[in-house]
Amino acid sequence: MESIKAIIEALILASEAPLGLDKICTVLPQVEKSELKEILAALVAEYKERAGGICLEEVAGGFQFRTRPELGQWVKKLKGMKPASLSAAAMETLAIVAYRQPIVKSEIESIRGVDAGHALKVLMEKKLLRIVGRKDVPGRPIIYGTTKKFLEVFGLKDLSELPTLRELKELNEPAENVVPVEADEGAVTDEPAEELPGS
Amino acid sequence: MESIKAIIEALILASEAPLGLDKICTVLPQVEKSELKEILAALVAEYKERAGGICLEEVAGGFQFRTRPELGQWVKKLKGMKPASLSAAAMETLAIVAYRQPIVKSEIESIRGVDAGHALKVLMEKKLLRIVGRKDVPGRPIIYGTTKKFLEVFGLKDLSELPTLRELKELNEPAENVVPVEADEGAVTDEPAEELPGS
Amino acid sequence: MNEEQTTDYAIKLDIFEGPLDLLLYLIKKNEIDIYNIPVALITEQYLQYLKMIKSLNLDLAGEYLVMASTLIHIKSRMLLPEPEEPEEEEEDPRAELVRQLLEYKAFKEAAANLSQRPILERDVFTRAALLPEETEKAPSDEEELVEVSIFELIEAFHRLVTRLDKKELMEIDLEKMSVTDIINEILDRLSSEKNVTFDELLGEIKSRRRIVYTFLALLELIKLRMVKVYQATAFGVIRIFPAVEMEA
Repeated sequence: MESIKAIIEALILASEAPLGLDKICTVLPQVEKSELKEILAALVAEYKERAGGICLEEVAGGFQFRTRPELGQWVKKLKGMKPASLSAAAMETLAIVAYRQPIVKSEIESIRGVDAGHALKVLMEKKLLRIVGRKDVPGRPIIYGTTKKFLEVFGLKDLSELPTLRELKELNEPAENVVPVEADEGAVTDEPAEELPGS
Repeated sequence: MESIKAIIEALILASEAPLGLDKICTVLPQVEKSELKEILAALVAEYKERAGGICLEEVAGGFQFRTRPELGQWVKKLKGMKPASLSAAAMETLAIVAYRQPIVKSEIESIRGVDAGHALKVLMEKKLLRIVGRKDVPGRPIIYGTTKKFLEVFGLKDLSELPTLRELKELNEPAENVVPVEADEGAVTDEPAEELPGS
Repeated sequence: MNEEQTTDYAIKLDIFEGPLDLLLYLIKKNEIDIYNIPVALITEQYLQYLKMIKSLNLDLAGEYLVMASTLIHIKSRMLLPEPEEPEEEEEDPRAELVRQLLEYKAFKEAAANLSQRPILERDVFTRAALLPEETEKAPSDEEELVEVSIFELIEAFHRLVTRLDKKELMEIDLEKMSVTDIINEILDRLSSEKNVTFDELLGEIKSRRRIVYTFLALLELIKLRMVKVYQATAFGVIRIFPAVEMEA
């Protein structure tokens, strides 16, 4: 048991991408999958408890050693780099694709209200988005989805880990909030509404 | 002391080359060199004692996390399964064949301007390209085309799903929507101009 | 509009992500309830903003103007007198806009949440150094996997064609892709069957497009001297043979 733990640790360190359970299984076919799972959980807990500079995290369907988020500034100082951040347009586009995938460009644009071409290009170049196919409608537009790298970059185990869109839930609970306003009230006046309708 | 140890650990993990003491000093100028030395020695000892899959070693004038040498065979087994990526030359060659097939080597070379022999060999080995015949001209050069595996790797149903250059261009140039818009409401999406690239 | 307002808007200029973003800003600034937007007020402020952009000679994306006309349209609808007897429940003219605003707002917040996560290469880092075993050549299995995306493929092609001149560029058009597809189909058929007829190639789908493309594909193959085409009698069946034997 103890040495299997060591092997798994070495495999995770040596792997360039997050190392999936299936891959560990292929390397160690003699060990039960359930046992491997237990060992992995124990390892994650061990690194967490140790609270050193390294943590073992489950991202994008695999395990990976990462530096502790709180120490990011020091690493940046070492690497002497400017954080490569995404523009607001790219972030919004990414969020829409993440929650609404599979999705075509025109759908993204109708949500954001502006052209999404450039943002899509940037996100594809950064390998955060990928083409997943074509929609079977006239023009056969390209369908976009997120990549494994997206999960890696944002430290997500899988897409189900994305927080739910609270606002949208409210929106889907229909009618009562949105619709029934007297047609003339508030229409002509320039005053901001004073009271919030019963929400 | 404890948190400095964590910082050093994170720096070592994230460093591209073995991390030298001098570099650590530049990141942590407020800490005495002698203290850093002590912490490093303590870290090395800690990993050694733990006897896990990872060791902290001093190599080439710096510190680096490595897999424990005894576990090398397992790591090799894992690396044997690593999905290979394609070189830029292979990628370009593959792209030419994908879009221009059926095509012979000399045509590929006239587009790329360099010898394509090696790239073709690699792509054939990876079963992304196949020989579809020979051209009935002097020398009877081999004609190349893509394979079923090519479609699988790129997640395409068939070759007509390959994105067109026009679609790429659309992503490159955010639609030029400066000013003149008729008062038709709501329509936010731009219809892509129906034109060939380069015209 | 007074001086202060102008500056206020000017500062905001490039931080708006589009008309919806601008509207959200105006709604927040005026402390307006999003479910009960005073359209006249918002429209006026919105148009002031557009006017200011124009006065600064900045390019104004068309979407802003589309939204302006939408706002004006909503405003005019809200001015219409209420029908005496509302036959059916009439929808608030603002409903669609509110829906759009709420949806956009939700995603804007989702985007902000995403940016707050520990992001790789910004807040967290993975092992960056090459390990000794990585410099050795990995033993290759017979069935090697490949991990590349279709976007990389077309990017590579794009790089190449931008190096070519315009004349060559013109050859690579939309049609070419589909013809290529059919060329491959024909070659596949010919490698399993000794010969095929033009009709067999067309198969079930006999659209105009299909016929033209199949024809173009054949011409291409003939040009490449990869197939030979025979016709026994005038108006007879066109039969296609491989010009040379196929290899795997």
